[in-house]
Amino acid sequence: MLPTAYEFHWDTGHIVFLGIFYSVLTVVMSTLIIASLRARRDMNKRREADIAWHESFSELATERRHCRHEFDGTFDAKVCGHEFACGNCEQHRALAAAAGGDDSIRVPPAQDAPATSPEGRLYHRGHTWVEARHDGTYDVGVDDLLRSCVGNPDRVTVPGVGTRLMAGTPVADLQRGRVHARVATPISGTVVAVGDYEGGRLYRLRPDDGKARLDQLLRATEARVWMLRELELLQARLTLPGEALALADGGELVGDLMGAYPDADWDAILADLCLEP
Amino acid sequence: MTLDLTRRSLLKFMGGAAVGSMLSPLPWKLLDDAAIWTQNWSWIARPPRGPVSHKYTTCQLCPIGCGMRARLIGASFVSAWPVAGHPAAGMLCPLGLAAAQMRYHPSRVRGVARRDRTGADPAWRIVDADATIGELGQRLAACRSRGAADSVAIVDLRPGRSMSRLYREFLARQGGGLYVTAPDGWQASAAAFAGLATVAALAPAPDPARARTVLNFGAPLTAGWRGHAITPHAAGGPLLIQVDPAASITAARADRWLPARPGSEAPVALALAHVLVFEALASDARVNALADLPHQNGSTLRMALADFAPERVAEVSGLTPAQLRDTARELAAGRPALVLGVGDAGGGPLGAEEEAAIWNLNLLLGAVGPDGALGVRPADTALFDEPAAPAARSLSDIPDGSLDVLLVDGSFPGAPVSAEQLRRKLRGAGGLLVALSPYAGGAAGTPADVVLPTFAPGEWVDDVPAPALSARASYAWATAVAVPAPFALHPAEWLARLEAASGLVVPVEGGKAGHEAELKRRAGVLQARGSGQVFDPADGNTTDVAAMSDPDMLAGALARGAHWSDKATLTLADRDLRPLGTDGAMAAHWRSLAGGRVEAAHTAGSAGSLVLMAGGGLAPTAGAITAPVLNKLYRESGLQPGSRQLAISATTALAHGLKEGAPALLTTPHGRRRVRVRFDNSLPPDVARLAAGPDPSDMGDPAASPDDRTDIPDLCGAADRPVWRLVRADLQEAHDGNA
Amino acid sequence: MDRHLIQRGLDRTTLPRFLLWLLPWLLLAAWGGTSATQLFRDGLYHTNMDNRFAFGLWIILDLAIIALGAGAFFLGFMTYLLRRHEFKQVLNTAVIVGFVCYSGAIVTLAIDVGQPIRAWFAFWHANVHSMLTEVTFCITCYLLVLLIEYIPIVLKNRRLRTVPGAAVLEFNLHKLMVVFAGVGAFLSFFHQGSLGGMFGVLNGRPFAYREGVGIWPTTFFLFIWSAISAGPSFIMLITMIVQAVTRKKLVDDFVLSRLGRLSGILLSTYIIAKVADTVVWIMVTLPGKGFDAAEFYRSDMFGAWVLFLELTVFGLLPATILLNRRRVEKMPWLIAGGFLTCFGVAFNRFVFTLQTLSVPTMSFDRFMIYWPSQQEWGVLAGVFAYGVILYSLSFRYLNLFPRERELQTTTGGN
Amino acid sequence: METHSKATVAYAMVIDLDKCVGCGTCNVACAIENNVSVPPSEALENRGLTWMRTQRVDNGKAWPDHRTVTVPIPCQHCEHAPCIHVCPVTAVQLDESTGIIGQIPTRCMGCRYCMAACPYHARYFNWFDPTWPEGLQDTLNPDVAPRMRGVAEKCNFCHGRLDRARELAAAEGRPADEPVHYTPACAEACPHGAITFGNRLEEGGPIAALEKKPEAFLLLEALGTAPKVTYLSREPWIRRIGLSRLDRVRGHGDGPEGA
Repeated sequence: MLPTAYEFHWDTGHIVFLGIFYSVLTVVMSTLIIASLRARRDMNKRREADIAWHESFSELATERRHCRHEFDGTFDAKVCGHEFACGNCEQHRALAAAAGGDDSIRVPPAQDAPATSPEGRLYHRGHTWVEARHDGTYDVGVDDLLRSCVGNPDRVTVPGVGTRLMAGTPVADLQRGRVHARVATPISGTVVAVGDYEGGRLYRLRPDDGKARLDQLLRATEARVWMLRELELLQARLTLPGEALALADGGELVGDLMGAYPDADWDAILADLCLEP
Repeated sequence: MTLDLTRRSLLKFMGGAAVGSMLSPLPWKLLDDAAIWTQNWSWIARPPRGPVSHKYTTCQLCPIGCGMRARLIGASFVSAWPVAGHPAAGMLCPLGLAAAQMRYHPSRVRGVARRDRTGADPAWRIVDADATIGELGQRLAACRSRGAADSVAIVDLRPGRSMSRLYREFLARQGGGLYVTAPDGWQASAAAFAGLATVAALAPAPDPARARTVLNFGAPLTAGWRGHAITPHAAGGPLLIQVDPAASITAARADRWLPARPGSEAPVALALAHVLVFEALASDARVNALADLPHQNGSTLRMALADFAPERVAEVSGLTPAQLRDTARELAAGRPALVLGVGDAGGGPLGAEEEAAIWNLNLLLGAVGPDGALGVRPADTALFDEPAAPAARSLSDIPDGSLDVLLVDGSFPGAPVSAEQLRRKLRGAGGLLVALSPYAGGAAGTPADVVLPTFAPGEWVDDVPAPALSARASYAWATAVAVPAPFALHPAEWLARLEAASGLVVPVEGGKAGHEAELKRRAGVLQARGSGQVFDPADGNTTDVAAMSDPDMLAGALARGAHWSDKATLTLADRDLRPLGTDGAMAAHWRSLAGGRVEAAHTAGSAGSLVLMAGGGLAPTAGAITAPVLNKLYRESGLQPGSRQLAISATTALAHGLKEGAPALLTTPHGRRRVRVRFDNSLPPDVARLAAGPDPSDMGDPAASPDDRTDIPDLCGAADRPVWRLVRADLQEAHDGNA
Repeated sequence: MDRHLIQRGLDRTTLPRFLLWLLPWLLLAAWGGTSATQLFRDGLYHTNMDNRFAFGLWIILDLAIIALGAGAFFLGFMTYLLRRHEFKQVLNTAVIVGFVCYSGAIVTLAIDVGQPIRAWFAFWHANVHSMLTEVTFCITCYLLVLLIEYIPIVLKNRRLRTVPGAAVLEFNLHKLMVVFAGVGAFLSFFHQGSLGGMFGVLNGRPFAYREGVGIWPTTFFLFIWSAISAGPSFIMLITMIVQAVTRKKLVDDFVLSRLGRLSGILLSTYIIAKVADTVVWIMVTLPGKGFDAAEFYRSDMFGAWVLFLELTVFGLLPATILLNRRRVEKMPWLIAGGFLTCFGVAFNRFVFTLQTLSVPTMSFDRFMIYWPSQQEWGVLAGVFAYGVILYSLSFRYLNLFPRERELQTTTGGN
Repeated sequence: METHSKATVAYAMVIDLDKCVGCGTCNVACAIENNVSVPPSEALENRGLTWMRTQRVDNGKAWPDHRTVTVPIPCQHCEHAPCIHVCPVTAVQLDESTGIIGQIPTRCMGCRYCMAACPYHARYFNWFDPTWPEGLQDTLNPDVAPRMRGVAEKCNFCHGRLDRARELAAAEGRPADEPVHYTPACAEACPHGAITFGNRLEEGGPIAALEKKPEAFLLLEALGTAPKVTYLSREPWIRRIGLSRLDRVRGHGDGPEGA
């Protein structure tokens, strides 16, 4: 195998055969090394959340990958091709421009006052919402659908103050029984305060570069349609053969769906809701 | 600059070193060496080391006594090789080639071994030598004191040696014990010759080299391991006519093949004699006169032969009358002609009547005469003036159940006796069979109750007398080429210890010294005789004995492996000759043969669909101990059949519903044996053959059942009748019980 | 109990039931382990191989599973290099089946050689003229490639993927998978060929010897061709078996049909080549070596039916079934065609290994037959069980079928 | 190893089947010379180690037309040996200077590919741990290394004897490239002088003369392996055993044996 081996001859056979062998080994090993180096580079660039989201998105069911512009009626059916990074989507930018506004207009006008109105919230597809505050910080909370599903969690884990969060990364954990809802943060930033789950808020963030990226979040109008669709999906998951629909009107949510439907596959339902594959 | 040795950098260094050293040949070479080293486990044998040297000796594993060059590494006797140009035979057979292994045969006993054959545990165990010798001595003394010396016997499987004299003298001092020999086919044939000549103490010395035509009855002359190889006429030798039931290699090589039925040797020989006598082909008057020489009762050979017209014999022999007549004429025309008996060496001896008919044929062909190929030579006993008392007896002369102590000489690993034959002679449960043998097996060890461990071949000096039917008198020593095993003793020493234990005074020149003295005496006899020549294997030169002035010179040469042989054979005068078998039982037997009961003569009173022939193996005889490496010929290559492989033609086997390799049960009037079918189309229909020769292993063949005959001779009734070469047998399918 | 290791949304049985399922396979694996221990400790006399039957059950097993494992490289090649993305649905299965086949073959080979401790001499003292050297190098390298291809599948395990680095590594490996698919195709091409070449070069064994095309005998190409014909079928069958055992729909039916048809197309071309090769062998090669093909088909064990079976029942028949567009859409036909194809390639390897050794070369040789010993069967069972266990574990804890969840929800989600 | 540009030595063997009687002496001599171990009793015909094996061959006819010949078969030391190029670990080598095909047991990994390749079945595998009965290792030949289990072995024309002969030649001061004469164990031991061994490239040597005889034939000559072991027989049917089975059957117009 090596020229140092006993009885090795530099003949054509050895040169061709071992040449090919070492080339193959070189290709395999260098590809492996390249992959590892790239992985290391991605880690250094803190791209693991992006990559994780990229991987997760490809595994989401089609019905969870609909374009937000289905919700405003622009399209009848369209699957998002940009992993919900609407800022990267030319179509969205064109549509947004045509609608005559950008995301910044959604910052609440009143100084100091918390933007309590749901109208002011932006929604993440992982069933969280974001509320901008006048001081440049943002409150993040879990939306009603997810809350009604989980009901009264046994345990809520929220990142502590000072934790740096990356958008799309699961950061909070709502545990009930043996089921976890791993809630992803809709925007990146550093936790400046920890909220109170009962009050609907999980934590308060300050974006690292001063301004949060909000273009991928749904506006309240879109969110309403989206929420109805999510509700329908949930209803479909919860409807067992021979049982009546529990959420007939779609408006009033029973406070504790997990309690009401203990036999459903809540592990999968919550993962679906939290956009976890 | 600071040297900052962190754990990380240390790990880096180690990793780098590991990778770097992988690129050097060091780890690979280490692995390479390790792989080889791990294969050299302690249980892989290590050859001995030391300077290479050679010693010459004589093979003592069969009666031929071939010359042997022993290769020694240091003091280790590692292998044996033939000596080119040696007068006995310039070759070695597989037995001889493997002689070096005989010392380490797994069945070698490492002390006085004893077993209780009838007890629950018949395994051999090493016992106290002195106590055993004491017990045996008391038995001998008891026999002597009650005047029953004939309840003590020694079986000498190779008579004519120095040890033979010691055995006889021992028996004589015990008050007349029995000295027993067990002739094999060759010796039996030679013994049958005795009646032919009126002069005693002469042995037949057929010399094929002097013959133009050789008629051979069954012996594998061109195929055997024995030295009697004859080259057929086509290859420059005499015209060879083979009488053989099987299309054997010798039959195929021979110039003529007479496929006579098994057991028809005597009628065929008599028919040939008939043609010679009645067609007056025996050219000269003196031979004609022999045919009409009247016996005491007035009967003549011509009268005895009258019944054996070829037309009648054709029926029993399966040969055509024309074949028989042509053969007789060919023999008559091809003088000097020689007729050899013996038969298949792997089986038992031919019967006395066959041998007589065959010797008569020689007589009629003028073979015994100045121009013939059949000379005579002095018998070994006569040559060395061996004491005549006690007389040599045949085993069948000893009444069953008559012996208290039976000593069996086991220096010859194989013998034409069966275990049952020997044990039958013992007095009930009280008799003891004592083997003077290196092995707890073989002809002596297998039937024994006690084994007194003796030297193995190559560890002591034994003498090798001329083989039966050899053309010349000869003598050589099997010299000691190996270091004797510490646990073994010279057979003469055992004799001396027995003698002392039996309350006799051992002569001064007793034991080993007595044996040595006898060996020297024999060298002296030959030197004093002054005839013959000595072949020195070291240089291949031949020296006339007449040129040796001193008996010590001859003894010294013999000790170096030299071989003495007489120059010429003797011839008998016509007046000393008379034809055999014209009277009494023999003539009656012949007449019965003429009646067409060829096979019945050998298989009296039994029925069976097959004729079973014992033989076909190449070895000396049944029960022989052979070196482990002989397995190459038996188990590992299937060249030689084992004793559980029944050779039978495909047609006959299939007629019995048996396929190749099928397990079968063979039943004779004397016992049963589980065998495996082995197709051998060289055999005629309805004839099967079982090798009586050595069987180094059971070759994975069917397991012995309790009623299984382990000895082929026993299966053929050797314990009941002198001739056991043929027997009627039945064959049926057996079911593998041990699948 | 192990729910947190199982992909969410995938319906997997309970752990006790899963362990119960594994139990018989573990017992078989234990039989294999015991046999292997005996063989390593005492040597190969526990087998029924002998000097004539130098190769036995294990070589047949090796050749057959390597041929059947060809689906891994071939589907990788189809997916990544020819961009036939429908095969992505079964690619994970193909990789794992390939990994099982190749690692099983290497383990069996390690038991098969008389001196396993020197197995690495095949690299160290490589004789580059030996087909077996080529095989050894290629399957070892390819096993490495398969391992690398296996890693991303493992890293996507529910638990492992939460480790940030794992997902990143998986992502980057996956991006370069085309390279591995290419290298794998290259290596597989050579060792599948060399396995055939192993027999084709035996110039002392006319039954196996074939004329050369370039530096390789025709068996080199025939083995590649038959392996890639059977590979897709095998993956198809495995998928069907998994679907049947788990009573789940895991892939779209059209994928299975396409796999079947792919096999059919390749098999039909292979059969043409094989027939041509056989004709040349009978008419040219054998007479040149002083032999007649009829001699090889005379024993009780190997009659002319062997050739007939190989060319028609295992060749023409599955080819016609699988070539037909309508038939491949009907499961019974598809199963029959796929099974015949796979069995055919195994039979081909069986014939090349066993009949080559069984038929006489010298005029006085006998036909011989061989039946494996309990230990040989044990190793076979062990390898089989190892495959089932590894696949079962992978199926339970890894997401092998990307479409599984969707197909489950559309078909009622059971 | 030294290699000569133009070989002057090619050792070869001629076996006269008309002289062979199947006594097996060559087989035993070979085993003794080369320290070939005796496998335990469970080893039958096909598990044995018989570098020189004597095969009984018959003419396929029934008695009395039945004829048998015994054919000693050592490694044929083919010029185009099928076993060399198949060995993955270079454990089979052709010694260019002697024409001897050598087997290196310490390198062999026991894959048995060479055994599958050999049409003469002249290669043997150590299925068992080679063992000798107690003490018997004292009779081993120091010129030949005993093997270990799990490796192939075969006849090497008594390479140990060749080495001894070379040592002797060197001690006698003869030049290293001068061909040495030696006799393998089988040839020395054959009681009937059926085996002739020597250098076939020697002008006027016995081998060259014997190989040219009309009685000479090779085993499976048509395979193109070019064996260096030649057989002799005056019998036409024996000469046909070297052909493939079918040719042989055609040769005497008979049905195949046992068919």
